[in-house]
Amino acid sequence: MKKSFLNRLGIKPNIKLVNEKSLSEFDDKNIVEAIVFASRDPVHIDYLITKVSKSDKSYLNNILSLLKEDYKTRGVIFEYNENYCLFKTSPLLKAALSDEYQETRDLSRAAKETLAIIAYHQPTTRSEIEEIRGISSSKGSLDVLLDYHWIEIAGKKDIPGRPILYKTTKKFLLDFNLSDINDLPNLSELKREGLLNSLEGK
Amino acid sequence: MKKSFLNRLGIKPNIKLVNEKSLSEFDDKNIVEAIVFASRDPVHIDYLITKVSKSDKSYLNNILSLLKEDYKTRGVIFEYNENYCLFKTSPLLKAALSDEYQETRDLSRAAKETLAIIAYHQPTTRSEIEEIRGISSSKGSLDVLLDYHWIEIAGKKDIPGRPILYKTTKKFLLDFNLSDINDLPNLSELKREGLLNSLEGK
Amino acid sequence: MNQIIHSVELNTTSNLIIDISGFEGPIDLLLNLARKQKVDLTEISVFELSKQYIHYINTQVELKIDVAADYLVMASWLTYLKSKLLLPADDPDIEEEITAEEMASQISHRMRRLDAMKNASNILFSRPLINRDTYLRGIPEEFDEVTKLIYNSSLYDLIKSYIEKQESSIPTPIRIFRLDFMSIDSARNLISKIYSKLSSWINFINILDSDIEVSNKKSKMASSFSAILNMVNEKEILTKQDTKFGDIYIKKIDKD
Repeated sequence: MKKSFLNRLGIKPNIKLVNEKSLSEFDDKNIVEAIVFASRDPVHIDYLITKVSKSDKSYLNNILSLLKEDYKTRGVIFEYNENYCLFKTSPLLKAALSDEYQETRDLSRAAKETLAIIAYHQPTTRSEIEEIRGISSSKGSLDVLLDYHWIEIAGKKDIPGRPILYKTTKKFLLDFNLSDINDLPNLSELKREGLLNSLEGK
Repeated sequence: MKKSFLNRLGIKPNIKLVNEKSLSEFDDKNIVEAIVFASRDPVHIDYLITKVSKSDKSYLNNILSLLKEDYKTRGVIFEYNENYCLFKTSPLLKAALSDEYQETRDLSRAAKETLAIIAYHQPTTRSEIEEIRGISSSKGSLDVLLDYHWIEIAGKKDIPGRPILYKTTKKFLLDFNLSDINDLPNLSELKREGLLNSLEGK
Repeated sequence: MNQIIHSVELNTTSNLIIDISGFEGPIDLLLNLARKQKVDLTEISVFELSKQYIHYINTQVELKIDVAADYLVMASWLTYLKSKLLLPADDPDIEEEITAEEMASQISHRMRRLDAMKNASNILFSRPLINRDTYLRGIPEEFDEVTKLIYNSSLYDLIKSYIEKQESSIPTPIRIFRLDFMSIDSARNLISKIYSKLSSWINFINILDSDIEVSNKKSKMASSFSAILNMVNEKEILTKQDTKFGDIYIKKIDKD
């Protein structure tokens, strides 16, 4: 196998002894690489010593450090200590390797109403939203909308109890294709467009 | 089963994959390397495209060929076809690794021939196999091949007696390094010579 | 003849060998015989081959009966073929099922087909095989998975839900207001707080201002007055009123 490698690499076998040594090291490095790759567990150094051409710890250590160097800037890194060695994916790629999934959902009715009320009445407080919705629990919806960065806290209202004020965000404008909050159509405009007919007569 | 695992195999779970795109070709190569290296099963090209900075097949192919080149003379090699890519140990190191990892026992000649007959004639029945082999007992070989997950049952043939049909598996393609069943050696030549037709009807 | 047979490489390692001679069925045997005759199977002499086959079967005295059937069927079929090939062309008046040439080409086709599959099998198994010649990653790794929720409500949905809310005549929610009155207990607490200041006569009206939580003055006055009467009864407080409907003064009773 060594001969065929030589030929394929175009190296003339008749060179110095140093190259002869580096050739076997090259083979041993490949063997160590393959064994560590295919092994179902981290591979013990003692085992690798039995697999290389010289049963010598410092010889093996040299191979291990060469391998570590080879994989230094790759997507996979080679690690070893006094006992074991293994391959693992580079920690630098952790974020890039994780998979992101997108799940599309409809906003709940409560959240939709809450968001609409904030959009039209901003800045507004939770109790004002509850008064319009006629329901005394809007906390869940507010949390969802805050999480999603469609609304944000806009200070506190200057009345006794100083309740939190909410307003819509830039992300809200962006996601709903509005250049400005004043672009939000009002009721009469919508009716003029012939929209919301299903609501007539209510 | 994890969604990302399915995706890597090229199976799309019913949730959208929206991976953040990476920065450059260098990063992309590292990312592809890490993903394929981390996986025991071949990784589907469609999944890798979601991970690189350009959703472009020829861009990815370029990365794949760079990786193949990088690993050309190493102990571990990189292989890819139109659908999948994977890392595996270099077949040149067979001797150094076989004593520790060999799982594939030597099959009988009968089993090997039976596998070839199924591969080239699939889906096919036991009696068709026996007809080609000219011998009336192939049961043992089928059991061995089913155990190896190289063949599987592919329903029943729509003729009297409804005999079981056999075909080769994905594992067969993987283990024999075939990109798909049309990649079988000499397939078109054998077809042209009429050697893949059953004698029935002659 | 025997020389030919003995030169055939025998396979005794496989457990699926049917015959002691190492052939896997009649066509396998024919193939082996044919290889001694000619390299190209398309140019094989079926007649010569049949002769050899029948001769070989006749020499196999130890042929096991359970495995013999396939070989014997082939032998009789080849005997029939041989005799047909020997005889001159049949009387065209007699309708033959199959001609000798067709039979010969059929057996040659079957041999070629098995030969092709044997070759294919050799080629397949000479490829680098996973877990025999080459190995896959031993320790696969898993990556993180993040699921991002996307809410896909449109502006129209939003406005519609708002207007539905505005238009529909939802009854205003019932609000329970805090009742604006002072209980006798709280009036008494109030007086107890200022009790130490009552060492001289103080106008009853003045103590009412010390509570700001309740704005209902009538309630305050009534409850405080009742509390004072209780305290008078308990000999804690003295009261006096100089004229009818005049101011009421209160003072604590010194207990020593």
